[in-house]
Amino acid sequence: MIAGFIDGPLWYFSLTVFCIGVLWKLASIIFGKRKNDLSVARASGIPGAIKTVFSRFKADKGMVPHIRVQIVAGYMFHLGLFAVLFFAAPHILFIEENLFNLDKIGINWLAMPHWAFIVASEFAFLGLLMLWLHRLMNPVSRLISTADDHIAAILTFVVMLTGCMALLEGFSELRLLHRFCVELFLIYFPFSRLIHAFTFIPSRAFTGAWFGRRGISS
Amino acid sequence: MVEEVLAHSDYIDKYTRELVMSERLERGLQTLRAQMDTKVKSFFSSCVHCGICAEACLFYTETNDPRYTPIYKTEPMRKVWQEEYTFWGKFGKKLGLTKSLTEADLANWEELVYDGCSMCSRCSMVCPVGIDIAYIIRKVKEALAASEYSPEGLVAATKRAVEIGSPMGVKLVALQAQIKHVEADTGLSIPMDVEGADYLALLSSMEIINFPEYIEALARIFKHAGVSWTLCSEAFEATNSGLQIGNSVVAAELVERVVAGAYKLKVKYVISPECGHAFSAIRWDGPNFIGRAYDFKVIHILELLEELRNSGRLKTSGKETERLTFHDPCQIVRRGGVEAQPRQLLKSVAENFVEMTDHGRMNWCCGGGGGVSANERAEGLRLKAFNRKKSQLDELNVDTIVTACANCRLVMEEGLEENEMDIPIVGLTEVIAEHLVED
Amino acid sequence: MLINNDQDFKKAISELNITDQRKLAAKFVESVLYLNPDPLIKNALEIAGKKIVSDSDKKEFEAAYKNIKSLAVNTYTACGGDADWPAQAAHFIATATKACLTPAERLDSNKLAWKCAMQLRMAKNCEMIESDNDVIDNEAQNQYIIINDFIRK
Amino acid sequence: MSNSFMLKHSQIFTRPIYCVIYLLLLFCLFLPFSASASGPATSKVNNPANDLWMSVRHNTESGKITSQVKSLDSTVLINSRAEQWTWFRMTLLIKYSIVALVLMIIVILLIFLIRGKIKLQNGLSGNMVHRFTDYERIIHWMLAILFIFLATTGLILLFGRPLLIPILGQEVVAIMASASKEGHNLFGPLFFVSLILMLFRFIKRNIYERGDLTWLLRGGGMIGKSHVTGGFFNMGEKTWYWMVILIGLAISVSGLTLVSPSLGQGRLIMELSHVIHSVAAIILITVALGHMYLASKGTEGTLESMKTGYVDIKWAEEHHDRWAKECHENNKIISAQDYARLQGKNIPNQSPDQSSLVEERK
Repeated sequence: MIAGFIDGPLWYFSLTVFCIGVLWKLASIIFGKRKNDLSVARASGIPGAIKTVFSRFKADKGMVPHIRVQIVAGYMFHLGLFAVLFFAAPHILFIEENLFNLDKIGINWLAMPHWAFIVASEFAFLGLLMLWLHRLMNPVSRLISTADDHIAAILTFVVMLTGCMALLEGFSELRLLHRFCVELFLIYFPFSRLIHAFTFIPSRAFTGAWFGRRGISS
Repeated sequence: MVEEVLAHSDYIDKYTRELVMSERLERGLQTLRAQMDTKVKSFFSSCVHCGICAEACLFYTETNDPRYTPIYKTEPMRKVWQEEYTFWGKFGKKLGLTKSLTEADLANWEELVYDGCSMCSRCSMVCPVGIDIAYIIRKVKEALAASEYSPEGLVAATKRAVEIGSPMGVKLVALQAQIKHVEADTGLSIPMDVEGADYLALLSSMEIINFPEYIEALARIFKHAGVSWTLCSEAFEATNSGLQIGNSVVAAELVERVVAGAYKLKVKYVISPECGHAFSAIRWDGPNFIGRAYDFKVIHILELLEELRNSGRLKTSGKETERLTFHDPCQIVRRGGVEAQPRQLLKSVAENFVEMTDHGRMNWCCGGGGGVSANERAEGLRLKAFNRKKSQLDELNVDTIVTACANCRLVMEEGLEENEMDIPIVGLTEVIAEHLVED
Repeated sequence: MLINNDQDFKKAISELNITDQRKLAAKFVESVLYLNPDPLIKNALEIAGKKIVSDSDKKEFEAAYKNIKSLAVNTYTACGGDADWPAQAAHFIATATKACLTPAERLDSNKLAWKCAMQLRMAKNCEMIESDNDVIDNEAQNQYIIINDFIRK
Repeated sequence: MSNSFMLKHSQIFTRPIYCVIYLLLLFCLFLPFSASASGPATSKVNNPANDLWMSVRHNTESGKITSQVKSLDSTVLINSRAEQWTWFRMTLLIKYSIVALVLMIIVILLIFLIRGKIKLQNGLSGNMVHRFTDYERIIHWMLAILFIFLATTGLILLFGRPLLIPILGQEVVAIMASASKEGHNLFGPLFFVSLILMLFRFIKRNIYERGDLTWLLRGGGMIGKSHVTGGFFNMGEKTWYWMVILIGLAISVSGLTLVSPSLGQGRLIMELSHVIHSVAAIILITVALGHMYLASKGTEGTLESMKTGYVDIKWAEEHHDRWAKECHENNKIISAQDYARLQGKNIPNQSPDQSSLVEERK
């Protein structure tokens, strides 16, 4: 009964909340009101915007010694999670079954080998743990962190943890637990810190454009 | 003791809970709401509170006080955003869980925003999710100013700027006197209110009072290059206290004066002086303050000089032999986009020019920008923040520092004095003037 | 020939050795000393005149330079501060005095008398601004006279 | 991991029986040939079944037994050691683990009741010294979190059968076991990584030196009220550090051997690894309980060092006098107010004084 609910209604509900939430957020940012700059631009803002969307993946050289933990842990977590999320065999299988047939729409989506999957998740776990501890240990991030930051971190951790606990795929209960956490995650996503996974693009673009039209590379 | 400290802040909270709906708070809130544009929303929803911006801020690196973390300075606005523009915020407010913005917050953030931020916007350069933090802090300033939580120094300066026309109370007669002096020394005539000149030169009070050499340098360079220029008796002040204190109305008024002057004299260009924030104010923010585009171009003196040099109208001879470096004024390089010109100019007259480790768009502020130097209360903090510049200079051990902002210049001289360092600081325009080919 | 313009003035100064430049600069300052009664200035000027022979002289000189330097820096009108012209005049006197104590090893010491003279002219100027009278009593002329009979000796 | 081994093992118990029958048939088939091959038959007649059984049981003469499965230990038809191992795993280990853990808890309770919270003789001053950087604290807590997670899952696997099944029932425990096993396997390597990080970060300060012994004799200040001497780390902390590192490494290596059965190690290695893994783990868990108590509730002002990275100078003087002396000499002590500022609890509208707060910048 509960299983049916988690696999059925709740899944579709959470998926809808997630999709609509994210789209709504992005739309409201992109089409929302903002003054246009009346000063004479040195250059068009668009190249600057595009440049900055990518340039901020790399930290400034002078900064690196002071933010090593954030950089290393940050990349470990995000890359690890990304790999696990999109290239783990079970996940691809799940997409095939529940969302759309990839071969039909002509996508040749390869799952990564099991060992790679394990390594990726190890990275993700280590990174997330480090980032969260840094949040607690570093006076700066401790001061500026809000409940949301911690909830988001813990929720993500739980999702990953239940996922790896269900690895054996021997018990449907474990799969259901994992799926249930994912659903909570999806529902929480658009209303929380987690949305940064999408909004970082417009944010970088805005700033990049602002600096770009003044002829400054950011 | 720590407990006492905590007790103190608790006390402040309690004390303010009674006057939460006070007039000042209301004005602050309204100003914050009014400025809540989609950029700000995007920025706040992107911020993951990683704290990286702290490492880019000299007020944090030199004090290690987490409260000086750039993004933390935007807290008043974040609170309003959280409470009125996010699902959980609204939800929590219904249940009375969220801690709303209090007047105590405004009172406490005055020190953080006016004393602990020079608007250098280095933080905006390093944010991994690309938040333009300075952009938000500027808005918070607006709210603090509206709710009258601004340092006296700046308030007084702003008053003078509106009433006398100069934040430092420089009247026209003073300028005229300086001009007479320069004319007597150089034998050149300094054009005043010349209709139809190409360029209208603006000055900052600092230059009129402390560094009249700048005026002389202008006169000699423009004579040499045959530039048709003029000063305007009704609009000679370039600085904009409205921008520094965060009052767009005043800022607009001050810009209007320049626009009127430029219109009256029918000039094609307005020259922003070396002063840093004056350039942002007149070049970039001006049109947005007054809500319309200019019918003239604004150019920074360094841009003009480099143009003249490239077009061969500005010829220099001889080179400085001493080891010298260039301090980028934040508002000119990072928020103004004038990065290459000063370097090319300097190289043309100096053979031993060295860069600091972080320079150009990633330079470190002198600590006195954004009105910090006009705010006596902030002096202790400002001198502490100067340690950043000090360590940069210690690495280089240069004979001379060249810069292009009277304020940076003065702030650094004080900083050097405090640290018993003896390095002369000169303005780039003067250096160029000293090397003009005599004809 | 008599010096009556800045080109010659500058040239003449550059031909002097540093000790003479100090002496000259000190004379320049003395002529407008009334603009800054601070005893530090007087003391500095005396030291500027002296020849440095012993270590104690050297120490004395450095101390004087240090004091005058901090005096000069601390009397600046801060950005956004209200302009007080008499104070500003006093400030320029201080910077002028600082100039004439510029240590020999400093590269810009070869034109210290010129720097000093410039500062003094600004000081006079501030006085003029305060008094609001239009007749400009030109310090330059005054300085030409001083340098002329300085060279004559 | 021990569980994964259990699964393999249960199969091993069943398989040999078929092998034996199969081989017996083979034996009968090839009998005539072998007879002829043996040439003129010797008068001495012995029962060949003996040899066979000997070989099957102990596999003494290698090559005597062949198997079509060409892999390690594939000719081991009956692993007699396994019975000893099972006995160790199901009886000894469980029994003594419980004893050890319960004993430790009792000891802690006793210390708590008799000695109570070990207070600082002259109380807290509020003036602090910096002890651990952010990174050091991150490593510590990472190791701690992983350890607790691994300990819990490990104990679930160990005590599942005798303790949990009676309470929660087979199904639930089966799920828990499966989950624990997967979690345990995945987090194991992370523990190893953070152990290495800890090894390198703290080793310098944990070399034993003169004066450490006296500390030991004083029972780390628990015996008597007199003061005990110590450097940055005192004897107790150093010993704990080396226990964590050495036992931790033993656990990690044996654990990694167990999660990767196809590295060419035979049953013997696997069994040994399991024994080492479980015994070492139980020891570390037991001692860790003590550490947790002493470092938090046990002694006044200790937890602070792993929370904010700062400790009260009075605390330093009492537990690490030699280090405290250094702090005094290099005036590393910061006022309560500066400390509050470093924690972002500044008194509003007060610009910082000129004291060196930049001390601990990494």
